[in-house]
Amino acid sequence: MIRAIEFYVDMIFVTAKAWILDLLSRFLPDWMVVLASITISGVVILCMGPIIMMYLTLLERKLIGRIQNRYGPNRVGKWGLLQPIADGIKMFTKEDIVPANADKIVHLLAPIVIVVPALMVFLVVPFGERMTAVNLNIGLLYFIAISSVTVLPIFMGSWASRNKYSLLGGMRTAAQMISYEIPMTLAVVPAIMMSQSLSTNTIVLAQAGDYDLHWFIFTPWGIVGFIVFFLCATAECNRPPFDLPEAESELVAGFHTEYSGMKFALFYMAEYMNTFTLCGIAATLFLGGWQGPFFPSWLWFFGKTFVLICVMIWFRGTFPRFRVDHLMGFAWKFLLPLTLVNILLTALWQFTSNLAAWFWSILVLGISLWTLVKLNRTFVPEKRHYPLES
Amino acid sequence: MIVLPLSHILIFSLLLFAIGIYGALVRRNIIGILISIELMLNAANINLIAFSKYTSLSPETGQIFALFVIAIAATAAAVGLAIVLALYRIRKTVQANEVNLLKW
Amino acid sequence: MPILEIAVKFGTYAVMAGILIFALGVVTLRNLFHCALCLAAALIGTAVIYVVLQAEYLAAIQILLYAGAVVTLIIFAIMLTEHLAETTIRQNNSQSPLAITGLLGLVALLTVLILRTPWPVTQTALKAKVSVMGLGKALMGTYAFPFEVISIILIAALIGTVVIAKKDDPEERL
Amino acid sequence: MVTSDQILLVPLLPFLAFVTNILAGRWLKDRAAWLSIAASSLACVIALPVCWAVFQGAYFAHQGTWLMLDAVPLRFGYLMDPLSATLLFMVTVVGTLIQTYAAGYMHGDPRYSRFFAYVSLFMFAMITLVISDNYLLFFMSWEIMGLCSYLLIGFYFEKDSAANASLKAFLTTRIGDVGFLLGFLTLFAAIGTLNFSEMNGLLTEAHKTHAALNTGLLAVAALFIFCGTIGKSAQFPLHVWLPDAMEGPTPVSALIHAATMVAAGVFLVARSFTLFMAVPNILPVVTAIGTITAFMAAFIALTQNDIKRVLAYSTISQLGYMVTALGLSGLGAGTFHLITHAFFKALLFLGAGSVIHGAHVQDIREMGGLFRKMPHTAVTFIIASLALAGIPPLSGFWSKDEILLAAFGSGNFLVFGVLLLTAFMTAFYMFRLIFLTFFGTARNAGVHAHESPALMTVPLWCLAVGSILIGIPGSPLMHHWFQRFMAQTVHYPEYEPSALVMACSIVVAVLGITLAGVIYLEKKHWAVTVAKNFPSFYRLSFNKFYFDEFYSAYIVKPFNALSRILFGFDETVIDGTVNNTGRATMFLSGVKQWIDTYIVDGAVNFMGTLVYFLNSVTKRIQTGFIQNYLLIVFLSVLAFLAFELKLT
Repeated sequence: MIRAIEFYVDMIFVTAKAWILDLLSRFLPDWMVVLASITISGVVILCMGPIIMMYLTLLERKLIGRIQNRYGPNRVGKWGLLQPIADGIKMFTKEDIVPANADKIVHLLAPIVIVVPALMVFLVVPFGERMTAVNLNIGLLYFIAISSVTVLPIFMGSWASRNKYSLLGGMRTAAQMISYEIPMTLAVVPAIMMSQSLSTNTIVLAQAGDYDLHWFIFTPWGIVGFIVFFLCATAECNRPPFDLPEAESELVAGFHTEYSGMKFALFYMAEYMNTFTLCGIAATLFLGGWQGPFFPSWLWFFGKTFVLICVMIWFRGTFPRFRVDHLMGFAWKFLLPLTLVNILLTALWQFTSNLAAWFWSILVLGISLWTLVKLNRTFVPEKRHYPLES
Repeated sequence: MIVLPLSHILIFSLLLFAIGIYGALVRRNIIGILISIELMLNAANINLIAFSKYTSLSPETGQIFALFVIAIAATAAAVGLAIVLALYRIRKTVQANEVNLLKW
Repeated sequence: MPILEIAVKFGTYAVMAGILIFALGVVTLRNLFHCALCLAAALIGTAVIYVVLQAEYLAAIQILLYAGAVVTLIIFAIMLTEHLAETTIRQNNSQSPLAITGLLGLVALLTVLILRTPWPVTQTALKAKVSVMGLGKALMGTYAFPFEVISIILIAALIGTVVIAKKDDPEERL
Repeated sequence: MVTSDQILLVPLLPFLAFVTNILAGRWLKDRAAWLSIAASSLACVIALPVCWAVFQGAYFAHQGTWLMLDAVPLRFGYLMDPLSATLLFMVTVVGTLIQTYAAGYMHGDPRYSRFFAYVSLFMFAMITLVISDNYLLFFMSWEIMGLCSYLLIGFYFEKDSAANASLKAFLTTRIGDVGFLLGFLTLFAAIGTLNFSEMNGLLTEAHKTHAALNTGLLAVAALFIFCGTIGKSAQFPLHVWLPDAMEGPTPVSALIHAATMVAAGVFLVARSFTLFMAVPNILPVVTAIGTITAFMAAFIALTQNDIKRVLAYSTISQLGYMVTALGLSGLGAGTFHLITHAFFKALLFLGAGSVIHGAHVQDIREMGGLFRKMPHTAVTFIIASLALAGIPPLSGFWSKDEILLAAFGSGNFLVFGVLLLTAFMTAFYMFRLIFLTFFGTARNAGVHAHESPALMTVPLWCLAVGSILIGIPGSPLMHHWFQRFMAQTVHYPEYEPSALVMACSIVVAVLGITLAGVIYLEKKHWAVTVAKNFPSFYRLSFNKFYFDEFYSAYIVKPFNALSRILFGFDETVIDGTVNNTGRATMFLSGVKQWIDTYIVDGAVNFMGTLVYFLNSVTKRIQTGFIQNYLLIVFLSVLAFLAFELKLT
């Protein structure tokens, strides 16, 4: 009985959509029905995206406040719930300044181009049991491809605003995004190897099992993969501690210094949507997506991503900012080798028996971590001596 | 689901290829030339995929070839741009017509 | 569903036209940055064409590699070589008339060729579905050797570019 | 004890003397004579025991290969059989004596060492000739002797007559030598070997088994070989050089033109006696030539006034005797006469030499009454003349008797008659000579003549003793030992000695001597009357049968004419063509030079400029703009495509 209720609640959205489609199919031609289903899921995503983004900003400001031992915004609406709407209105009313000899078209295009991939990624995220928008069989690859395109608008933004700070910020962001994209992609490979397929849905199904002990995170390579993926995710969406490019103290606002008003809001929205999708994907890959004992699948998915987002916000509150060369060194000299070792581990895991696998993988993991840390310590360039100090 | 006749795609890639050649022949900036070369390679890729889709017996070959072409194009672009950077650092120019020492 | 097919057909034609326009943009625009962006747009357009030709995997690869990596590389190069506020100078040089005539000749020649030759379009090929699994197997099986060679070439290019583009400050010389 | 290489020393010693004299002549000066005398005497000392051994019946033959005519070995070596032993004995003894005499005679001569060098070279040649065992070595030594005779005759080369005489001697002997060369080559063709012993073996065996020998070829060979003898031993046609050879110093005449060299011709015939026996119809020719020479020479000698010329003609006549003896197949007689004649003829010449040395004049009409002034010379001279004339106890008689016996025995009485007449003439002119020089009144020359020193008279006496004793071995006293000794190698017919022949020869000799004495001692005017009423004979005899004139008129003059014609031809035709070709090439080179400069160089330069022009045209393609190249590539590809697709 409970199972039936569960199933019913679980499928609530799917059934809703199916009901609407039946309704429409009565008096619309079939191809129109197909179009209708596409538009329905499209509209749902397009609304859900900004709403999530708005409430993420609120959540972040609330949590940061709490970390810094103060309340977050609570003036606007009950517990500050209406704060995002207030920000939105503010963004709309702000005057949209365009620098004098800036490149008008590119300046205008940059925010638009950055939002589109952010939204396109939702296509692949598996919200619930049968609630992924399009069940592409190359889902994960699609996700990686789209996230790699995000570098382009940043370039456009920094170049079009024609000022040195934004250019420098743009270059740094681009460098950081590229160098963290590789470890992220490689971190994903173990999950793909184990689940034998690229589509997110099958990956989540591969993690199903009794008492949810088959999540990938509970395997040695899973933990390492998850940590690396999570770190790269935070770097990917320029959230602290990897948010050097638009760090206020040094580069004013990085590549979107010249933006104000709605364009700045778009940049902001793209960033937060990225965080949401990345956390969602992290959850699907390693935390078993919508797998959960009791609650409906979509609830489990949103809960897990919500937890990961809180961790990210927690990062913001605690960690100091990375220096540029440490940032790059960390990606190339620590994360990349680690992911390679991780892939080796999963292969090892695949072909050895359970207990021996645990032992071997821990051993290899320990050794590689130890060597990598040792190596990195030697390569770190020594402190620079400025002549005045002598 | 395939609706397009093969010849249309071939003509499209031919046009794209012609535009690429035009760019390579005409652009004054070396990076412009490199970009147009990328365009030409892309046109070739389209052809590969189209043929593998429409005619070839083992469908994968075309795609794998395209994959390799993309890889090679990437390496070519990388090395080309490295050379352009080196050239820029030495000669402070990337205009093709200013780089003309290698003549009689 | 004929309507959908018609829609897709028109969609692809529209995308093709868009790509051609962007390509023209790449070739003729004065501002090099705009050209790079048009290139990116053109590449993404071709990715869409790949999707239409049921080569999704390749479309993703195209976007990932081409639009993501190569265009970024080009933009990096542009940033490093272009002066920020430089007035853009006329882009094409003296060869354009000759080049255009040659091109028109080429296009005419090849279009006639394309239209005249009976391409061996086989229904089986049209039906065949290319799955990522199949691609993976082919890549690892029959094309294993090229796969290895490509990796070597990539590494060589990697090292090559680093060596060429590295600023050779004296005291650090090997 | 005799060893084989001892014999090799015999020719080697004179050769060493020759070499030292030639090389160190200027330094040696007088001592050169003693060196060559020592060499020849030492050779004589070595040779005598060998000869003695051969006399006892020993026989030495040794051969060494000299060179390989493509796998056919050419062997040289020496052969010591009775014939060569006797000759060796005669040559060494007479040679040594004459050299000792020459030391005295040539005293004070500026080219003293060179004379002795030539003499010892001659000795070396003669000895090798004598002991050689094949025709080739024989011919080589024969040639060296010809050379020595030329050098020695022309010793006083300042005198034109000496130079001409030496040249004449050399040329005439050369003609004979050519004949001899052709002879032994045809012989080689006929029987395939040049070796004497092999030849003897072959011919005698063929003779015995009457095998078919191509006698025609052998006859030709024999005839040619006899030409060599005619040339060398001054026989009938080629005798003209010997009288003129008297220009040389007297010891030379004695050694070469009396004893040894002229005897070589006869020795040659003796050596190839088996060949002549194998071809009997050649022998009459030989005898004819011999008798003619003998008679003619004697006849000329009658009227000669120069002492050396008389002796020269007597030598020719005696050689004629030897040749006739061999012609009558009397090997023993011929060689025996050769040995005896060598001794007393050498003595005669040396005597004449000391007369000239003393009286410093050669014409016998100016001499006279020298007997008292030069007793030794006179006595030895008289002994030699007696021997020559053929008075019994002396050697001359025995050897001449043998020849006459051979003639008488073999039955051709004409030859016997002529020989007897010649013997008479010989006796006559010899004693005419004696009486004119030694007896009678001293015409102007005799005034301050003086006896030669001991160095010259001692050899005279040795030779005198020799000429007396040498006759004995061949005489009945020793039972014709010499003839039997000779018969060991080659068999030839023997004739029992007949008293008649001996009687005739004695009568003839005595008649001659008395006639000479009568004419030249008491009745001087007889000579003049005889000359007057036999004018043609006298002129003939005095002018030497006009041979010289005949030769110069009919041989030398046409020869010169012919050479002048040839010279003319050579001048015009050959030189002409040479000059013309020269001029032609000059012209051609001019043309070539023109071609070379304008056409060849022109072409090359043209090519150079052409390339430069093309270069300047194609140079423009390389503009340095990379896009130009790309355009070129593209257009060419397009062109190829268009051409390839042929979509017209």
